[in-house]
Amino acid sequence: MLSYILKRLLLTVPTLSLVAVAVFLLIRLIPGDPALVLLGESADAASLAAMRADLGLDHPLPVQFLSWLQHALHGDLGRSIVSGEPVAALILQRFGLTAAVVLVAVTAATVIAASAGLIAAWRRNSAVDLAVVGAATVVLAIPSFWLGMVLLLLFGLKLGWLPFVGYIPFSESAVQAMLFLVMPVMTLTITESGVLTRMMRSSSIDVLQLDYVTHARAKGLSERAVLTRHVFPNAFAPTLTLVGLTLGHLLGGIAVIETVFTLPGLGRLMVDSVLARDYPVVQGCLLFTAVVYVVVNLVVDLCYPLFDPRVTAR
Amino acid sequence: MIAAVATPLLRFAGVRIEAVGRARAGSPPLLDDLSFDVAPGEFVAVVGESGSGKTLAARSILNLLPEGVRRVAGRIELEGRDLTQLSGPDIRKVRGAQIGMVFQEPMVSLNPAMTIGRQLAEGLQLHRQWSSEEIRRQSVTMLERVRITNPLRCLSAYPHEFSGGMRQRIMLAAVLLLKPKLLIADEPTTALDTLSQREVLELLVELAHDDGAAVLLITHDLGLVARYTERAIVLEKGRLMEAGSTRQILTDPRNPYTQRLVASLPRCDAAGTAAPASAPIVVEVRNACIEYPGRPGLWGAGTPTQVVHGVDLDVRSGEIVAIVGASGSGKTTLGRAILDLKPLAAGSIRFDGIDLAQMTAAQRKQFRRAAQLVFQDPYSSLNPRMRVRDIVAATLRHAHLDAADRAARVEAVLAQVGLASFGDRFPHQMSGGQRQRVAIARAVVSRPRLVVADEPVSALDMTIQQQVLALFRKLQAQYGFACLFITHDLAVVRQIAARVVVMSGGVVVEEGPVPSVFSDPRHKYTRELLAATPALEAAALMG
Amino acid sequence: MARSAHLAHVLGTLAVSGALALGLLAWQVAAATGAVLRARLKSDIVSTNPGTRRDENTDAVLLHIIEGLVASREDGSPGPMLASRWTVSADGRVYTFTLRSDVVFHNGAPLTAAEVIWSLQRYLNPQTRWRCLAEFGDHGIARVLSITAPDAHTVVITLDRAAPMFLTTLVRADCGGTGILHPDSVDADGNWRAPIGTGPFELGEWRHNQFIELHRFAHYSPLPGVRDGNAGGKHALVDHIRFLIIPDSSAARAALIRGSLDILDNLAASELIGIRGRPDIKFQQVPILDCYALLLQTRDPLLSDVRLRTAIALTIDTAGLTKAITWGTGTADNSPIPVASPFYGAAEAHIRQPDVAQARRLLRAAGYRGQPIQLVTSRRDPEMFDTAVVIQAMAAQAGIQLHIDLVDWPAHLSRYTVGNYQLMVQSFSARLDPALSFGIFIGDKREEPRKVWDTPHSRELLAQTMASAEPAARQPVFDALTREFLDEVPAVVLFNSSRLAAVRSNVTGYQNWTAAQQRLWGVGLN
Amino acid sequence: MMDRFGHLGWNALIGVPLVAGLLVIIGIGIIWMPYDPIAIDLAHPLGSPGLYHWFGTDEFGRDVLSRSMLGARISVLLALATVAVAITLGAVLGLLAGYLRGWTDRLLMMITDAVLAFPGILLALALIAVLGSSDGSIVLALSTAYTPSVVRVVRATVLSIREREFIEASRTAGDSPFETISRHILPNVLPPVVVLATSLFGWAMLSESALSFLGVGVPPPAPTWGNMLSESRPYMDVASWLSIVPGLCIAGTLLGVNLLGDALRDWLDPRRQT
Repeated sequence: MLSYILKRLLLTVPTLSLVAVAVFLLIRLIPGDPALVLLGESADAASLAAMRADLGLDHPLPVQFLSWLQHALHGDLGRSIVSGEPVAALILQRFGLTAAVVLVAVTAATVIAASAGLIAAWRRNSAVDLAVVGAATVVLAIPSFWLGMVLLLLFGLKLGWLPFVGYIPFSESAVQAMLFLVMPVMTLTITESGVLTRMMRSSSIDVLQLDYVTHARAKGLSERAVLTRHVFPNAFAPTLTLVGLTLGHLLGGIAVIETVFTLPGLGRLMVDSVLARDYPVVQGCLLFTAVVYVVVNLVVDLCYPLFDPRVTAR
Repeated sequence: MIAAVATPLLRFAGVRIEAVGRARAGSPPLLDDLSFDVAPGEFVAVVGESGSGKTLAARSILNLLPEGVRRVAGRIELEGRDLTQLSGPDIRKVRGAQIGMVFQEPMVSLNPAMTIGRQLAEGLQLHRQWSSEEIRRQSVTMLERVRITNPLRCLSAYPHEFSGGMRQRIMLAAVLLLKPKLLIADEPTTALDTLSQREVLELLVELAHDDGAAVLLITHDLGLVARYTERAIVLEKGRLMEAGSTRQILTDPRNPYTQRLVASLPRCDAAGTAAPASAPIVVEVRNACIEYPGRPGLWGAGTPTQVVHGVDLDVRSGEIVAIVGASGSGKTTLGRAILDLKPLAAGSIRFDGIDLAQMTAAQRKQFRRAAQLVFQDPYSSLNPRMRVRDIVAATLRHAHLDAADRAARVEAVLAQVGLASFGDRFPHQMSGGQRQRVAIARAVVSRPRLVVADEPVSALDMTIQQQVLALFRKLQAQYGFACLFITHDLAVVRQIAARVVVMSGGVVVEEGPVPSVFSDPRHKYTRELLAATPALEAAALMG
Repeated sequence: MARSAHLAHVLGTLAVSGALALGLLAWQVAAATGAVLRARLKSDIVSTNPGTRRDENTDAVLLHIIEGLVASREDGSPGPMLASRWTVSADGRVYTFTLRSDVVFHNGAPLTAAEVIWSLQRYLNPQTRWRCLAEFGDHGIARVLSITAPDAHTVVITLDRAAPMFLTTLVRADCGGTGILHPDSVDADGNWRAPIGTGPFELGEWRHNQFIELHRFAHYSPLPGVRDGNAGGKHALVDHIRFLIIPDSSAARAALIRGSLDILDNLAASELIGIRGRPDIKFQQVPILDCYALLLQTRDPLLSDVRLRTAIALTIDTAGLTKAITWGTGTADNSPIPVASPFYGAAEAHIRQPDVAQARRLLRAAGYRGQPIQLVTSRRDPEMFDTAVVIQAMAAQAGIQLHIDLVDWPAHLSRYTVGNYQLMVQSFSARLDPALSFGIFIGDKREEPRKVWDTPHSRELLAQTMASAEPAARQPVFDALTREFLDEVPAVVLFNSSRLAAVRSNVTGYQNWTAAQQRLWGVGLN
Repeated sequence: MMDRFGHLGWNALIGVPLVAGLLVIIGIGIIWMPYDPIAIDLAHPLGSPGLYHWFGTDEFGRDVLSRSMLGARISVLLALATVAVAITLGAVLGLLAGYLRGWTDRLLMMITDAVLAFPGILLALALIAVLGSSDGSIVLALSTAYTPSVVRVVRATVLSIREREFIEASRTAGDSPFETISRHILPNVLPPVVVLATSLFGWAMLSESALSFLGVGVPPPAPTWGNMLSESRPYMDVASWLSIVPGLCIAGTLLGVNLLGDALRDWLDPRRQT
């Protein structure tokens, strides 16, 4: 098992280094640089040059990259040009929030999808099936940010039940923060449950037609026992991979939902830092997301045998 | 006093099953007015080809019909009690406790995500209030009865760790643990090779006799009916054709369909056409050794595994040579090597005197037309996106024929295989037998000198198998190509080949003309194979 | 372990990790208690180091904490702050400030000449990267020769030449008001720690991208009299101030409506609609000294022809555009001098009337055949983006094909600084003195590519306005510059926006200001 | 209640009219629109839906209905262009990776993993910022973000088909690798790719709207449903129709396209046609 994990991690090194180089070059190709953003429109050439020297932007690109990489390997991702905060701390703090929203939402979506998908497959072509498939298809068609806006309009502005302004961190008051996260989590849960339900339904339909399900019934087991003990574990395996892929991407920042609900999450941080040309933060964030994506996929692969023992760790 | 007629264990009375749903309303019933009895402890076979409704009949007993199919009339009585009127919970009490069922596909008959121990225990926990220790002990003894080595380890193992034969035996154990009065076996061994087929069936019969359980064997293989059952019920397209004792059905079938079914059993005297000694040798295999590259590790290729070593073989034109052996004996790999689709590790293969390894590009192009392959799986060997006419014409693409010639050739060969009007159809619009004819047409249209047929009929029903083999012999007689016929079924060898080569573990263990090898097999393995082929025994029974 | 137990275990860990992540964030101290005045910032402050790494928000917040020797009055003129009075030598080179004796730093230390000298030396030290250092360099208004302290309460600054703009520069907000700091504001080896000033409020907790808290400085001794710009009497009427960072305008507006925000300053015009006319919200509007303009690159082959430039200017209905873009809160202004400036006279008040027919004639004369012209804009604020959309539509009426090139703010800035555009919408922050307003446009393009009006005569006139401090002498020169600006159309100034503020009814004493800067001293909650 | 055909029917029953409606709207939009979608009318901003303006007017007094019709054309064309680029590029790379295996496969997979590790929207954001936001750069940016998923699907399909016996049959018939690919592999790769194209269309349309949200969508004054939706945000509480109309248009189109995709998948998949 350990050799398998090592091999997988070794395989990710080329991918991650490719990401690191690509990010480094891409952000520098974008017109406008951080010195300009800091000094604003009344900056004269001299102070601009001084600021660039101060930020170390005047060294040749390879030198800048190597120094950044060298620091990164020691866990020091440098400091944000805009706010001067250490990038690593900034990312972790913002990632905490995004992770909270994403983990809760994806867990909820998975639970909804697993049960709805299974029942729809069990009662195939019945009213329940039509309702579940219909709902999933409609949810797939609704843009997540529009759903967010509608929820904000309804619960935030019109009814005023939920706060949606000035994110109050947990330290302030857990209740307020929790209330604040309700709508983003609800939006994400609804949008993610669509695709997961369809996947779970189709894999459940395939499993229901296999002999061991009829065999289980032939043993005299109740439908509930057949569904939970025999159908669910085998049908859930492919859905789990999809959950892994979704987690990998969403943890990379749900920028648009964070924009709608003004959540200071990782996605928002990345967008703001690209728009402010805050090079260290952008590089730190994108590398962090790539690592998260890789790790999440590895974790999902490792717990795949839980559901499908045939796939033992090679 | 007339001995009270013992109430039958199982009684079908006028059972009718129909498909549900808008699209197929009004289509003929899947099972119409089926009535028969099974006495306690009796072994009854329900025989029929695919689509005859035999599986539906079996599944309707425990009301396990697939979605979209419903029993619309008739009664099914177990010891006089009508199962069709039972409510959900009541029928569940019958399932497993009084009637057990064994299925066809070993790969999916056990839940891959659950240990064998738990699957065995599940039925017991439901119907017997035994302690887990008691259940464990009973499971171990039953696993020993079905000859599973190291039953303790087996309890905590997963299904994928066992071979097809072992899994069927485990399933048998799971069902028989509950001592059911009736055991329904729905084609339990169709997916197994000849040797494990015999083991499983022998075990099933022995254990059922010990427990006094009746067995309802659902099969399409008359050989099994002959060897293992006392009475047989013949079904065709959902209707009862004939019922009676196995001997009467085999020796004196009254119904025309049954007669056709029995005729499809191989005759002992049938023999393949032997080629005259003077016929030219098309394929000459000398000391052929073939290896599979090992799994590529992170650093360089792994250690290769020997699959075929030191095989000598000659095939003359106009002759059919059969290569027979269990799966993994290397027969398919040898066939591929002869068609230059697999490189040789050592030794040589010469085609019309030219060594395959030294062929020039022109010779290779010519060789490609002169040597053709017919595959086993009719569903996988035809491109689903092409029409039949184009599939057959594909082999002529490189022949220097103009379009009209080519089209005429294709139409002619299609007519020969009995598919004259099928040119425009797609593969998925045809049955298994028809597809295999297309595959054969594709192989012979370029008038090859050699045809390698890799298990061409093993996926087909008996009667269809008969027709395809007859077609093969007719085409060979007409075109005179040399034919290498790879199969695991000695009954087929009996009907098609003149010479037979028996392979086991990548080595030729015995070789010779079919009549002599069949009458006094010299090698132990050949003897086992012959003994394990029921169809031959039935033929003997019929004299 | 049975498989389904295993499965429950996995699903359990997923849910627990979700809850854990929520818990993960609870790690900081509780918030302030007592009366809290909540105001809004559009974006987080950049640093707490006055006059160095800064933007408009940062200056406004820091001016609650630090005070300079002098401070800008309501009309922009320098008034006494830490210095009760000052004298200027006859040749205008030597400034002698007398310090007030009743001033105490936030750490309790009394204000003496030593701290003033330390602060000024630090600003002049290039390491500090003081934004206004260039003003005292070669191209600046003057060089500082010496700063001495004859006694504990007097500071003498000697310049190398007379500089009428010296005090106006000291009070500039973007120079941090040249705020006097206690040496403890930096650590042993000179790295910045926190601002220890003399202002009415002290710095509390700064939670990045969430809020900045200020607490009332108990020992603050305010100047007598009423509030006058950044000078005059500054009284802290609340215990705490919390600047909430809410980038999103509709979220900020909704917060004000629901009462979780007291003051919504720097309101975008488009945000007005939901608030205007609500009983519980008072509304303030004051024109400020900024300006929005359409820049025309005179070096572009097409736009080098003044007829084409004039034609474009003639298609713009300045009044209509201003009303639409600022929802009636901005004031149309075609001259670089803002309407609220004392130098805004008759010449400046001339508004160019749109004349599409004349524009078409000029286009034909200039030989314009519908070639597409790039108009660069960005979404730095809604006004900048909307202005481009309206100009594009108006130009289309005369057959001028404008293609909007929307880029993000840094790219917009970068193309402005190197002059890489045909047309560009740009906004310029408040300049207190008209000379600085004209300075935006006038300059030699070879040296400073961001300048727009590159003619020797305009540079000569600009130098004249900088020569004397007498308004009567400067007015005619400004009028001449305005007339020439309107004729040569190097740019089309469009409007000055207003500082809009919406204040809840229970807030007293909040007063908007032309310098476009939030002042929360003298503001109370009842 | 509904058997196999019924289910297929539902998808087509709702999908086809929705997509047809969309095409009709685009068709009409080419010939006639109630108002000039770009002309501004500063006198009546934020007019609510009424007799003259069925869907009301936006902050510049422009007619929302006309802008939706023009927006339909631009959004759909943009999404189609993205799908076309991503499918062709993805199919070629997928075929190479799936058929050639060995180093090409490993290299291509490494690159696809690298691109997939990027959050899609941010990759697009960065690319557009570099290339400047024009229609071309948006299509290029979005197709770069989506090509990896096409490569993966095509590669997986090729790998499964490669094992099928009719491929070996084609080799024994003497076809060259090129002939094997073009005559046997490509026709079988098409169905899954066609189905993927429909979901890709939906993602592309959603991404364009997301980009407009982050401020880098299609440049003004040309309307797309995406930038209409993001620009309606400040006026959400006072002029809600500005958000509802584009949102419904996007949702309706995606629903139609997804349902059509499902119907196509059922129709193309031989296994389901028994």
